[in-house]
Amino acid sequence: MAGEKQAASGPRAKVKIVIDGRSHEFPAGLTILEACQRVGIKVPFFCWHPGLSAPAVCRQCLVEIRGFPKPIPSCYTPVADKMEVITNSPKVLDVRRQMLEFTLLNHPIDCPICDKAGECLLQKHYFDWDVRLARNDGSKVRKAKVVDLGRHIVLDQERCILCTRCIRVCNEVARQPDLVMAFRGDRQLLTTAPGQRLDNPYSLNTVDVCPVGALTAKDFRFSMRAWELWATPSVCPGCATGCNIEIHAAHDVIRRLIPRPNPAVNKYWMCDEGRLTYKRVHQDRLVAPLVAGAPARWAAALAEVARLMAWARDKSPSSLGVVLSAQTSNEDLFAFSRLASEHLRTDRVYLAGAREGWCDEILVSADKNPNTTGAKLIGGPTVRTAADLKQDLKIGVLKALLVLGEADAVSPLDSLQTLVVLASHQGPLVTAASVALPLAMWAETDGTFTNRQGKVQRLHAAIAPAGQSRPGWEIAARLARAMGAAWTYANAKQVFSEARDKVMLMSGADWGRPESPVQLRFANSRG
Amino acid sequence: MNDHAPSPTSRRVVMGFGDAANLPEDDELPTESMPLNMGPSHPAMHGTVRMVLEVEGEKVRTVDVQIGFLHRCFEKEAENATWTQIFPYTDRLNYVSPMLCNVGYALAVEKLLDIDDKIPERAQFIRVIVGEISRLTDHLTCLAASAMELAAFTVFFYLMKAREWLWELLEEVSGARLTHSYVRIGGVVADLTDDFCPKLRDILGRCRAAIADVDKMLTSNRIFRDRMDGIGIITRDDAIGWGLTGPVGRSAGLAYDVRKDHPYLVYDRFDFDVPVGSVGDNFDRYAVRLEEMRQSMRILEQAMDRLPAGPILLDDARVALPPKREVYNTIESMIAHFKLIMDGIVVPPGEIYSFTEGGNGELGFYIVSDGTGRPWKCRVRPPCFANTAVLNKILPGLFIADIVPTFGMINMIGGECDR
Amino acid sequence: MAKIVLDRLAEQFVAGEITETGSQHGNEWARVNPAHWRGVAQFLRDDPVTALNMFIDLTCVDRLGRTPRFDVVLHLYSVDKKHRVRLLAGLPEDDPSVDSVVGLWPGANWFEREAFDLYGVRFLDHPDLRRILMYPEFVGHPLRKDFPKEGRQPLLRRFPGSVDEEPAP
Amino acid sequence: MPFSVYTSKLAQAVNWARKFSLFEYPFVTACCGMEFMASWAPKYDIGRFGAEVPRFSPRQADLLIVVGTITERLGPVLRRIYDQMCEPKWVIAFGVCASTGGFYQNYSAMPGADQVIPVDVYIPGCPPRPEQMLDALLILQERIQKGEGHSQVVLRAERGYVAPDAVIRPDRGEKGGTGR
Repeated sequence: MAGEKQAASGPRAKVKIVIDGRSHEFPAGLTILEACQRVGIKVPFFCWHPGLSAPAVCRQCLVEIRGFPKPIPSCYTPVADKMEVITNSPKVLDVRRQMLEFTLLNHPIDCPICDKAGECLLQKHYFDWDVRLARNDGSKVRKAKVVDLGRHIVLDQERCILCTRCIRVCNEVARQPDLVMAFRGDRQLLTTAPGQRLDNPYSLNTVDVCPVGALTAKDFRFSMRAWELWATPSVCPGCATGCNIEIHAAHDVIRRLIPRPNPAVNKYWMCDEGRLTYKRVHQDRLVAPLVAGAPARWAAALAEVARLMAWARDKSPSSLGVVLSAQTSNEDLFAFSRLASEHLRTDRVYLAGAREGWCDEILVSADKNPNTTGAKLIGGPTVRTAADLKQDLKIGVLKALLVLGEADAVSPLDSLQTLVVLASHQGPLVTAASVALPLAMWAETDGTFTNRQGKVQRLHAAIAPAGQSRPGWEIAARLARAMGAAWTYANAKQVFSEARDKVMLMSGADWGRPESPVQLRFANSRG
Repeated sequence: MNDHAPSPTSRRVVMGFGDAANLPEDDELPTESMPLNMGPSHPAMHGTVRMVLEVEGEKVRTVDVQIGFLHRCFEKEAENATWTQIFPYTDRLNYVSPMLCNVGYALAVEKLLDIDDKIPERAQFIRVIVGEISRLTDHLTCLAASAMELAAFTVFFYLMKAREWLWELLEEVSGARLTHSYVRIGGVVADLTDDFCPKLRDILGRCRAAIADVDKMLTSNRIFRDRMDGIGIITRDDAIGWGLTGPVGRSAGLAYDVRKDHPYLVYDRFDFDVPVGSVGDNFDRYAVRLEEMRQSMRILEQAMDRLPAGPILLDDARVALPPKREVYNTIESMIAHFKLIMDGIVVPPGEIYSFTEGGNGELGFYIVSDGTGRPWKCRVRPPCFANTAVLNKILPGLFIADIVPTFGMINMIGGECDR
Repeated sequence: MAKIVLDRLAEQFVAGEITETGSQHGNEWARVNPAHWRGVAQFLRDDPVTALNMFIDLTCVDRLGRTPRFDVVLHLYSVDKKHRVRLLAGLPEDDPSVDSVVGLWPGANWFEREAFDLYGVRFLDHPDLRRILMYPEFVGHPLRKDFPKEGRQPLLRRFPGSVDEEPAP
Repeated sequence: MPFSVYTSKLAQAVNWARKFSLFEYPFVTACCGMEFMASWAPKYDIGRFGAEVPRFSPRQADLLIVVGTITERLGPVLRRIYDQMCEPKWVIAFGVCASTGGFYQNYSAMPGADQVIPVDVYIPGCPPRPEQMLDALLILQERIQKGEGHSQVVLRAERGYVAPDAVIRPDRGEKGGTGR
């Protein structure tokens, strides 16, 4: 994308330029805007986006260059040797103000009802660069307010400031030219290309890049004021790509997922499918332990599981199996594989997960499990596949089964005498299980996923576990204690560090610092 | 929990029979010490505080004053609110003199914003006026409550009446009787009413009368003096070592008044005296408060005489809200209003310890800003936290009955002490 | 304000007891090596030039994300010279502890107890370092940045009946 | 049924007597106390409604007025005081803090006194004006006359009718946690 193209172009020569009286050195091909950002000089912009090409249509990033008659857009102009840039001269500031005033001229007074309010670039720039009162109160140009663009998107043409970011997202990220500009002047407006709808699998990225509230997500709009949300860094559980995301939640309800920039994994984007994975966190959850289908106290349920497992183990370890799920975090997997080898003393450890799905060469991968790589590493070479599991169940060598997470590979069940399930959701397995324990989901626990590139990425608990559900590693630890072991895991970090020491290829992994979740209104008024 | 104290009995142990001459010199019978628990809900203690006493007969041997029953997490709440949203919390710190807390906090933030010298003069005068009124109500309440606890109910009624007048005046200005939230960063939220000054003068006259009555009723009242004189003595060195300020510190001979020693707002333009005690006992604390009320009235009258005209709020779009008409009709002001309310005033990174003379002494705000719309830390240095701590030193050796007036004169305010 | 105190500190302590000094918004502050916390405070109190004899405030700041994580903050005032100073000492995240100054100013007692209660900073040889604002049963130090704002720990089952939830192990 | 008629009439008479002879125990913790004082003081003289005599021992009081923020640390104290009062007893929550916690939603403030004791009348306001205190008193008296007070209902459920003599209930101490 844009960033790389420029980086690739030209030799890696260094150029010396002067910005606001200070001289700096930058690699050639860098734009003035990027150069300013590197040295921490603030230059406002609407249309520029680090992941997209720069059309220089908003004129907010104008800077003065010694020797040039007019201010020029810094987002478009590459640095050149001996260039002398002034970003804060009265002239520049005044021109920017005029452009901003021009942008605001026809902007509706929508902040109180606008979904973007609070994370709006227009608000931010006006407040940072120009807090003067309005100079005109003429009537504004009216345009269409609720335009249904596609499956996920609604457009408000009045709010649009014509920055064309969304158009470039469709062209450059989704590679489907769905959106276009129509007409001219103050009648110019954003619309879909004739006969098109904005239905590409990356359409929701247009909402993120939209600097104002023109493009809003049907899923999120009017559900929550943006500044009330609490942001927690996490990883998308949708597929093996492991896009870095931010969970936006309030009062223990997730409202939306947005991509977190990570050039190595997902750049600035994620797919619509991944964005909606959060819905499952709040749908038909298993909220309390079930013993023979009846709700039970944790202690009782764990004692029952321990009894069943011990009985099965002592009867015939070879008929006792443990099913790991590629949907769960490394910590849960490690704790359970340890439980299986040390206390259940079985070598029948299977790895199951969700079915394969569609994929593309942009972000979506066919493997719909977020942690297959991690599960394979932790399970080791001896771990058996879902196919083996089906086979063993069919021929009936398995009498007792401990299942971590849901896996539709676990069937047929008729040969089983004991089935213990750790599940986050209601389902056939739970109904069939002799004991079912509620399992906390990815958004509710600290932990790590290992994505398809082998990157170990950190999950942070964004909301409290539903009902009485607990993280898998914790259940494993309590189970082991109930079976007479002396496990002392107090938090996921301990499990992680032990796993890092024991499991090869995880040694490079890092847990990261503790950080307090931040409410968007105080995230330094970003937007 | 033992929730009522033994009724104060006479100090001399009277033998019902036998020859009084054969009584031991020591006027107490030898007794073994007994643990006694006063509070947290005790009639003679305004505010919830708990004292675990070890008494020998009526004498206090050791005391452990336990506070924290009204810990409302001022700091945690402040760290999660915009700079402006914190004013209501400051109201409820020292809820007997909310205006003083408002002003103290506003000054601290203004110093961080480097606008403390740009505040309109009228706003500064108004802050002094409402502040001093609050000081009046503070001392009135303190004396009224303490007198009531010493069974002087008339005094309570007289002083409450005076406080009513002042509160009704403040209500006209701010809209609230008690929790005003009247001060804003950059000035005050509303101007004084047109007939404010005449009303205040009238009220001050009546307050003077009420205070004079109380003075007559208490100052030369034998019972009152017996329970105040020479009880709970604090020396000047104690005051310095324990960080005692305000009436308590001054009554101990420490002539430290922020308004005089480090004048803020426009206090340096007024002529007033700082009363200082000579003994440092309960009576001095009572007398100092009485005199301070008179001095506050002097300040008020001078302030009213010199009250200048002009704006009451700083004209800075990044601090003060734009006019409502603009907000409703133009996108520019709508945005400005929106950012100020939702993201809060953006205060540059820095640290400040700003201190003013609160009702109970040096009210300090130690604020750490990380450059966002809310404080990283907003510590309040509560004067009566230090003042209450000294009880641990002065109570032992007193009688149980002395705890009541001593505690009353220390004037622990739960909201400020426990925050 | 004249920089009397900072100058005096500079000429008195040359062996790295004072790591950093500055003045902002008319506040003079000095960052003290925690090992010399009590020593520096005592000097400031007793030295006739500084004569910072009055205890004003002691608290703590949790600068989560910075190392050392905690700062103990002491404010002193000179009754005669009418000047002030702010002393800070950085304490590490694991086992933040520093010498108590109760021996110098009896008033510091409750302030140090509060800092211990709300931030978990231990003050060595403090007469009785107990919780002061929170109750003894309370777990954790609520003013730390990673403590949830609504992390309630009720002493009493709610009325009527009670929420029958199991505590997390 | 003559008996029930007799008892109901008697109960009405007793309730009438009760509502005009309330002995209040003010559990004053915070800011609201200032306004509460004002409701005693001249101008808003609460004595006009037969509730001017504060009893500073819960054992002598039948109206508990929770004035101000209740912290988790105070919860057991409050419950103990309520348990010490003789039945029938009534509770007024004075101010939003006592009703819901108000804008103190944090680790220490309890979200309302009704978390630990039953409340009959809630007074909004931060703090409420003295007039509201008087209003609440009238509302409470109405409820007392109708026998709708929480403890009255409980008693009726236990005894079938409200006995004219106060009924001591079995101590609910075991529910009272540490009872500190």
